[in-house]
Amino acid sequence: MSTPGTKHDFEPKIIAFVCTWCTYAGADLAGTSRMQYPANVRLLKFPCTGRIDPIFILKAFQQGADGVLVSGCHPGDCHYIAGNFHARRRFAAFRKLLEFVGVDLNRLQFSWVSAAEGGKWVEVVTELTERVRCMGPMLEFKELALEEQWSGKLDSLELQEAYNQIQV
Amino acid sequence: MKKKKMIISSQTMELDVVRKVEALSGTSVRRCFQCGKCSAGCPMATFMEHPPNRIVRLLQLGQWQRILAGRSIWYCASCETCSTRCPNKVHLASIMDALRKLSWDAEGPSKESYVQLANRLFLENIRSYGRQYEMRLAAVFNVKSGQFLKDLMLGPKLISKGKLKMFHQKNRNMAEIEKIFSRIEEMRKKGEAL
Amino acid sequence: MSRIGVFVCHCGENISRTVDVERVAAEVGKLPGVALATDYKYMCSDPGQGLLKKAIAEQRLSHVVVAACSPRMHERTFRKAVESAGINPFLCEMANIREHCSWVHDNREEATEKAIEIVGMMVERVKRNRALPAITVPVTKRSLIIGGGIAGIQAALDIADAGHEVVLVEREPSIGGHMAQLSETFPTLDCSQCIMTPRMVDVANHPRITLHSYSEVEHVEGYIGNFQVTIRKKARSVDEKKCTGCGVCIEKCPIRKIPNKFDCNLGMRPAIYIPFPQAVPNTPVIDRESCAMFKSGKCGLCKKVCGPGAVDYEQEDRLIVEPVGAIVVATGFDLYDITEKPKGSQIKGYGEFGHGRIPDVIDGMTFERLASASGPTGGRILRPSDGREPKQIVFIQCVGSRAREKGISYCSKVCCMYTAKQTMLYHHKVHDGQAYVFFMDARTPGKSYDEFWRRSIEEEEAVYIRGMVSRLYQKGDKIVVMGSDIAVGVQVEIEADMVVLATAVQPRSGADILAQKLGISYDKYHFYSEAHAKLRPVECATAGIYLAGACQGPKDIPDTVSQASAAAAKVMTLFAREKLEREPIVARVREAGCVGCFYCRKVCAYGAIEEKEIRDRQGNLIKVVAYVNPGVCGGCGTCQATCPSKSVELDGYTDEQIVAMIEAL
Amino acid sequence: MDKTLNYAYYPGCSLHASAGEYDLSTRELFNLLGVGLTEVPDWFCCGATPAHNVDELLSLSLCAKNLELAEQVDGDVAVACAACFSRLKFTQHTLLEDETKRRQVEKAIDAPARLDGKVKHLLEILARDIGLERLASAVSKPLSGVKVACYYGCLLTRPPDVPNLDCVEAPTIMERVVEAAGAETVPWSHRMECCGANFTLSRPGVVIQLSNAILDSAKSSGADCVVVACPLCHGNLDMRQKEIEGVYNAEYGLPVFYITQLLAVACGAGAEKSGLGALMVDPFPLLKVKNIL
Ligand SMILES: Cc1cc2nc3c(=O)[nH]c(=O)nc-3n(C[C@H](O)[C@H](O)[C@H](O)COP(=O)(O)OP(=O)(O)OC[C@H]3O[C@@H](n4cnc5c(N)ncnc54)[C@H](O)[C@@H]3O)c2cc1C
Ligand SMILES: Cc1cc2nc3c(=O)[nH]c(=O)nc-3n(C[C@H](O)[C@H](O)[C@H](O)COP(=O)(O)OP(=O)(O)OC[C@H]3O[C@@H](n4cnc5c(N)ncnc54)[C@H](O)[C@@H]3O)c2cc1C
Ligand code: SF4
Ligand code: SF4
Ligand code: SF4
Ligand code: SF4
Ligand code: SF4
Ligand code: SF4
Ligand code: SF4
Ligand code: SF4
Repeated sequence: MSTPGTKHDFEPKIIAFVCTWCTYAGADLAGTSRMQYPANVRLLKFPCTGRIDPIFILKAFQQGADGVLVSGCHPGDCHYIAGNFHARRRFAAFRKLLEFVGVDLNRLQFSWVSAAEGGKWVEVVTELTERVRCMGPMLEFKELALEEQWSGKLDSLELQEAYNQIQV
Repeated sequence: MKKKKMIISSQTMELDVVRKVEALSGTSVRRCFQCGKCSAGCPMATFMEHPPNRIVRLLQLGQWQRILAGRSIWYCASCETCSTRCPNKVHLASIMDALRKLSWDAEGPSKESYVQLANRLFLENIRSYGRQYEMRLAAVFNVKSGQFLKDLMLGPKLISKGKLKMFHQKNRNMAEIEKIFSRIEEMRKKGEAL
Repeated sequence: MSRIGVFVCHCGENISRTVDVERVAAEVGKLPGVALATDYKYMCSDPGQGLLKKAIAEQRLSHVVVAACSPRMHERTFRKAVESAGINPFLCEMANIREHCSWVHDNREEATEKAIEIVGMMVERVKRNRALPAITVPVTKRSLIIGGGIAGIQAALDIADAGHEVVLVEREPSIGGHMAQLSETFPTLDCSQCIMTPRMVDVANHPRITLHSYSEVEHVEGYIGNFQVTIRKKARSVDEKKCTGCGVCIEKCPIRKIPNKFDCNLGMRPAIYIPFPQAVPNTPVIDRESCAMFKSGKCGLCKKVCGPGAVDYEQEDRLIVEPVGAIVVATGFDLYDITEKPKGSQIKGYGEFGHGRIPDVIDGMTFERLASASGPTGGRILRPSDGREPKQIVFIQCVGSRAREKGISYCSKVCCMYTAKQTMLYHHKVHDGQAYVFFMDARTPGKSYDEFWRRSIEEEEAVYIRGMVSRLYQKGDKIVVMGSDIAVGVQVEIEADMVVLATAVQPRSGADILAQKLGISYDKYHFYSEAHAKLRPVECATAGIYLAGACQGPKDIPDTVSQASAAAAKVMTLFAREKLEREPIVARVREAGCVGCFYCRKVCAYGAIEEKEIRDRQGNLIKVVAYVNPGVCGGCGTCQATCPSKSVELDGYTDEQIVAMIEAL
Repeated sequence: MDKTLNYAYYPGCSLHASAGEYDLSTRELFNLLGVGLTEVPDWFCCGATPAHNVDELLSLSLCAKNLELAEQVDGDVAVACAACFSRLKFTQHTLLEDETKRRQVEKAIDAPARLDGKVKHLLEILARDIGLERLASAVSKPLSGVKVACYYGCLLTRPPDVPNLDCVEAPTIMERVVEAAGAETVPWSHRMECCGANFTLSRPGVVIQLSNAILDSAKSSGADCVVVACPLCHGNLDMRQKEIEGVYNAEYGLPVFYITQLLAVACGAGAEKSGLGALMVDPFPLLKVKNIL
C-alpha cells in the first residue's frame, strides 16, 4: 500500500506513447531549449495517437512500467484530421477496462502537448514521474503477469470481446 | 437621475447570485449576445426601466443589485415572448421568475409593491382555501393596497352576471396542500432547495 | 539473421558531455543482431556519412541505427546515405539521444542508462523493419471542376491557361452561379455582370475547357491522379451542337407564366428558356414539367419554328465517363429560405416574420435582382405586391445566421457588407427614401470594408439601429417592424413599405450527397471540410480533391476568387509531375484475418479503405475484405488500432515492432 | 355515448368563478358530442402565474400534485384554461429535463412525480381527438357569415417545445375548429400578443393598454367577434371592454366568446346552456343579425 505524500526512494519507469507531429516535436523543443526533467521517461513514437492500441498500455504495465503517458496533438489539430479524436474515444472506453483489471488510473496520464509546448512537456513528465514515485512501484500487475492470468497475447478471445466493447 | 458608475472587479461581480439564477431558471446567461430581440417583442418593455436584454446584461456583469433596485422584474407578464424568440435559447421568462424569487426572499428590496402584494395574497389564498376566490382576492387586495374604490364599478355587474362567488367551500385536500407548503419550507431551511 | 550497425554520435560535445557514448556503443554492441557498434564525433558531416557507407559495405550490414539527434533533424540525411550504400532507406532508423536525452538531463549516469535503452529500443525496432518500395502513381493531367459559379470559372480558367484540360460540370442550364445574379458588388460597386460575363464567355471559348452544363456528377471512382468520373448530362431537349441560339423558340412558346428562378421568381419565363440573356451556353432548355408537349403531347411549336432542327423531344439523359487526375469542388451556396422548413433539418422557421408570406418581405438576393439593371424591373426598386416604390425600407441582418436556436450558429460573413451595399444602391435609386438597418454587429474585416460600411451611414444616410426585430406584421399596405434599439434601451417601431432580410448563407442542397460520392468530409451544416483550417485551407483530406468558394464556408467574391486560384495552383503542382511519389508508410490488410467488419473504414479520415471481394477459383464469392488504397492512405494507423481482428497493419509501426520496443525496456 | 373518449377534466379556479360560462358550455358541448368529461376530484389551484413568478418549486409541486390527483380518473387530462395548461405542461417538461428539480418536487409532494399522463387543452381535444369532421357533422346551426378573430394569447403555444399544441408562431388550430363550426376567420396581427392578464389585480392600467391594442387590431381586421380559449384573456377583453372603450374613446362592441360557447351554439345548445347571458358585451344582436339565434 502506498500512502500519498510519502516519497519512495525508487526510480519509477515511465513509458510515454506520443505522436510524431505534436508531442514528439514538443519534447524535441524541450531539448533544444535545454529544459531539464527526470530521466525516467522513455518515448515511443507513433505517427498519430490514433495508432495507439490500448493494449500497448497494458503491455507496458506488464513489462514493468510504473506509469504510462499518452500524449498527442490538441483536439482539432490532428495532423491526420481525426486520429486523436478516435483515440480519445477509444481510451475513454479503455479506462474502464484498466480499472477492472486493477490498474490505479493515477498511473495513467493522457495529455495534449503541441509542438510548441516544450514547457508543458516538461511539466507533464515531471508531474507524472513524481506522482508515480509517491505511489510506489506498480506491483499488482507484475504479480498478475507472474500468475499468468493474462498471457500478454494480443489476440486472445477476451481481448476481442473487449475490443468489441470499445468500437464506436 | 444620476447613474452610479459601475466599478467592475471580481469582487463587485456577484457571480454567486448569477449562478443561483442560472440554477433556478435552468438557463445560461452567458449565451446571450445582446441582440435585443427579447426587448423588441416584450409587451411590457415600455413599463420597465431596464428592458429584458439589459437584465441579462446586468446579470452577465453580476450586477443583480442594480436589477433589484428597479421594478422591471415585477412588470414582466410571464408571456414567454422573449424565451420563444431568443436566438440563443436564453429562457428569459424563467430568469425573471428566478430574479423575482431572489428579490422576494430578500424581503423585497424592489420598489414594486402592488404586484408583490397581489402575488402574496394569491399564494395565501391557495394555502388557506386550496382554490382561488377572485372576490376575496380582489377585496383584500383593495383593502391592503389602500385602493378601496378600485374597480368598484365592475363589482356589482360581475355579481349580477354570476361571475363572483361570494361563498366558498373548503377543499377536502387542504391538509395535503398545507403539507406541500410546509415541506418546501422545511427543505429550504435545511438548504436542500433554493 | 540481421547484421545491424549502430553509430553513436557525439555531436561535438552536445551528446558526449552528458552521455558516455563509448559505453553506449559497448553496451549496445552486446545486443543480439548487432554486428557493429561504434561512435563518432559528427555523424552528419561528410566524413561521418562516409564512415557509415564504408561500414555498410565492409561489414555487410543489413540495418542501421544512428543514435544522434532527433529524426526530425537528420532522418532524411541518413536514409539517403544508406540508400546510396545499397540499403533500402526504411531499414535505417534514428535513436534520439540528444533532444530527448543529453540536452534534458544532467546526471551523466542516468543519461547514459537512458541512452542505452533508447538505442536498444530502436535496435529491436529496426530489426523488424521491412524494406519498403517507393510508391508511385501515374497522374492524369486533366481536372474536373464541379460547379460553374465564379469559383469554378476562375479555377477552370487558371488551370486551362496553364495548359491542362479542364472538364467543368454545372448543374444549371448556364454557368455563372450567384455572382451572375448580383447587381453591383462591394467594396467597389462595380457591375457584377460587367466583370462576370467576359469570364463566362472565356470559359465557353477556351480550347481546353469542356463544359457540361445541365449536368451532374453521378459517380466517382479512383484516387489522386486517377479518377474516373461518370457525369449525367440531363436531357435538355435541345441539341447544343445544332442550336444557333436565335431564340425564336423562346418567343413562340405559348406557356409563358413560369416563375423565373434566376430572378428570384419576380419575373416569368416560358417553358423553353435560357435562364438569363448572357447565359453560357446560350442554348435553351425545355422545362419538361411545364412544357405542354411533355404534359399532354399537344404543342410542338418550338420544334416547328426551329430552323436548324435543334429541338428534340426524344432526347434522353446521357452518361459519360471522364478520366481526370484532380477534382475541384466549387458548388457554392444557397440562401436560407424562411418560407419553408427543409425536411429533416434542424432549422426552425421564422414564424415571427410571417414565414415569408408577407409579399413585401424579401431576401437579399431578391433585392439584388430588383437593383440589377438587367433584372425584372430594369433596376428600379419596386414592391413585389403593388409595384410601388418603397419610401421606408428596413433591412434586418443575421436572419437565420448566428441563431443557434434556429439551427445555424455561424456568421454568414457576407451579409453585413451586402446590406451596407444595398442601402447605398437604394439611396442612389430612391432619393427621397430612407433605409433602416437592424443589426447586432457590423462585421467588416477586409481591405476597405469598414470604410465602405461607414460610408453607407455617413454619406448615404442609412440609419443603423443596434438591435434585433421581434416580429413583422402586415398592417394595411405597410409592414410593422417591432424592433429595439439596445443603445438607447427602447423599443422601436417602423411602418415600412418593404423589408429585406439578410438570410443565412448555407451550402447547396445536396452538398452532402455529392460529398459522399467524392468521399470527402463535411461539417454538420454540410459545408465541405478542408484538410487543415490554417495550413491546408483549399485541400480536402482526400488527396487530389480541392475546394473553392462558398461550398467550404460563407465567402465573398474576393475570397472566393483567391481560393479558386489557390486550388488551381494546387492542381497545377500536382500536374507538374509525371508520377506521384509518396512516403510508403501505409496500412496493409492481411486478408486472411480480415472479417470484413469495416470498422477500419469508419475511422479512416482519408477514405482509403475500400471493399475487395475474395473469390475462389470458380469465381464464387468467399468473403469481402478491406483493402487499403496506398495512393490514398495518409499513414495514421488509426485503422490498425481499431481493427478487432488485428488484420490491418501500418508499415513501420506493426504491433510486433511496438511490442518488441516495449519489451526492450 | 362514445366509450372510448373520456377525459379527466381540470377546470381550474376561474371556471368555478368568473368563467362559469366557459365551464357550462364546455360540459354542454362535450355532452352534445357524446364525449365523457369527469372532473378531477378535489383538484386545487395550479398556482397560475403568481406561484412560478416568485416560487417555482411551489408552482411545480402544486402542478405535480394535481397531475397525481388526475390519475384517479381514466383518460387524458382535459384543461380549459391556457394558464393552467401552460403550467401543467411546463411542469411535465421541466421535471423530465431536470433531475434535481424532480427530486425536490417529489420530496415536496411526498410521491413520485407522474409525468407520462397526457395533458391536453380543449382545443387539442376538439381538433385532434374528436376531429374536425366529427365536429362539423355535429353542427346543426352553422355560424355562416360570422367573422371571427381567433385570439390565442401568449401561453397556448409558448415556449417552444413545451405545450406542443401547434406551430409556435403561426398556429392555426383555433381557426380550424372555428371554421368547422361554419364561421369565417379573419387574419389579424395581434392573435398572440399578451393581454397582461397577470396584472388584472395589481396594475389594471397595464391591462387596459395591452388589451386595447388587441381589440383595436381585431376590430380593424373586420371581425364581428373575438373567440378565446382562456378565462384570463376573456376577463380582459370582455369584462374590461367597456372601460377600455372609455379610456381610449373607442367603440369596439366586439362580443368575446369562449371557443366552447361558439361551438355549443353551433351544435344547437341554445343561448342558456351556452352561457351566453354571462357575457358582458352583449352577443345577442350579432347572433340575431346572422340568423343564428
Ligand atoms: C445577396 C447577396 C449579395 C452579395 N453581394 C456580394 C458583393 O457585392 N460582393 C461580393 O464580393 N460578394 C457578394 N456576395 C457573395 C457572392 O455571391 C459569393 O461570394 C459568390 O457567389 C460565391 O461563388 P461560388 O462560385 O463559390 O458559388 P455560387 O455562385 O453559388 O456558384 C456555385 C455554382 O455551382 C453550381 N452547382 C451547385 N451544386 C452543383 C452540383 N452538385 N453539380 C454541379 N454544379 C453545381 C451552381 O449551380 C452554381 O452555378 C453576395 C451574396 C449574396 C447572397
Ligand atoms: C497578435 C497577433 C495574433 C495573431 N493570431 C493569429 C491566430 O491566432 N490565427 C491566425 O490565423 N492568425 C493570427 N494572426 C495573423 C497572422 O500572424 C498573419 O496572418 C500571418 O502571420 C501573416 O503572414 P505573412 O507571411 O503574410 O506575414 P509575416 O508573418 O509578417 O511575414 C513577412 C516576412 O517577410 C519579411 N520581410 C519583410 N519585408 C521584407 C523585405 N523587404 N525583404 C525581405 N523580407 C522581408 C519579414 O521579415 C517576415 O519574415 C495574428 C496576428 C497578430 C498580430
Ligand atoms: S433575445 Fe436572447 S440573445 Fe438576444 S438579447 Fe435577449 S436574451 Fe440575449
Ligand atoms: S416574459 Fe416578461 S420579459 Fe419576457 S417578453 Fe413577456 S413580459 Fe417581457
Ligand atoms: S547527426 Fe545530429 S547529433 Fe550528430 S553531429 Fe549531426 S546534428 Fe549533431
Ligand atoms: S433551339 Fe432552334 S429556335 Fe431555339 S434558339 Fe436554338 S436554334 Fe433557335
Ligand atoms: S413544345 Fe413545350 S417548350 Fe416547345 S413551344 Fe410548346 S410548350 Fe413551349
Ligand atoms: S455577416 Fe453580418 S449580417 Fe451576416 S451573419 Fe454575420 S454578422 Fe450577421
Ligand atoms: S477492421 Fe480489420 S477486420 Fe474489419 S474490415 Fe478492417 S481490416 Fe478487416
Ligand atoms: S493508416 Fe490511417 S489513412 Fe491509412 S488506411 Fe489506416 S486509417 Fe486510413
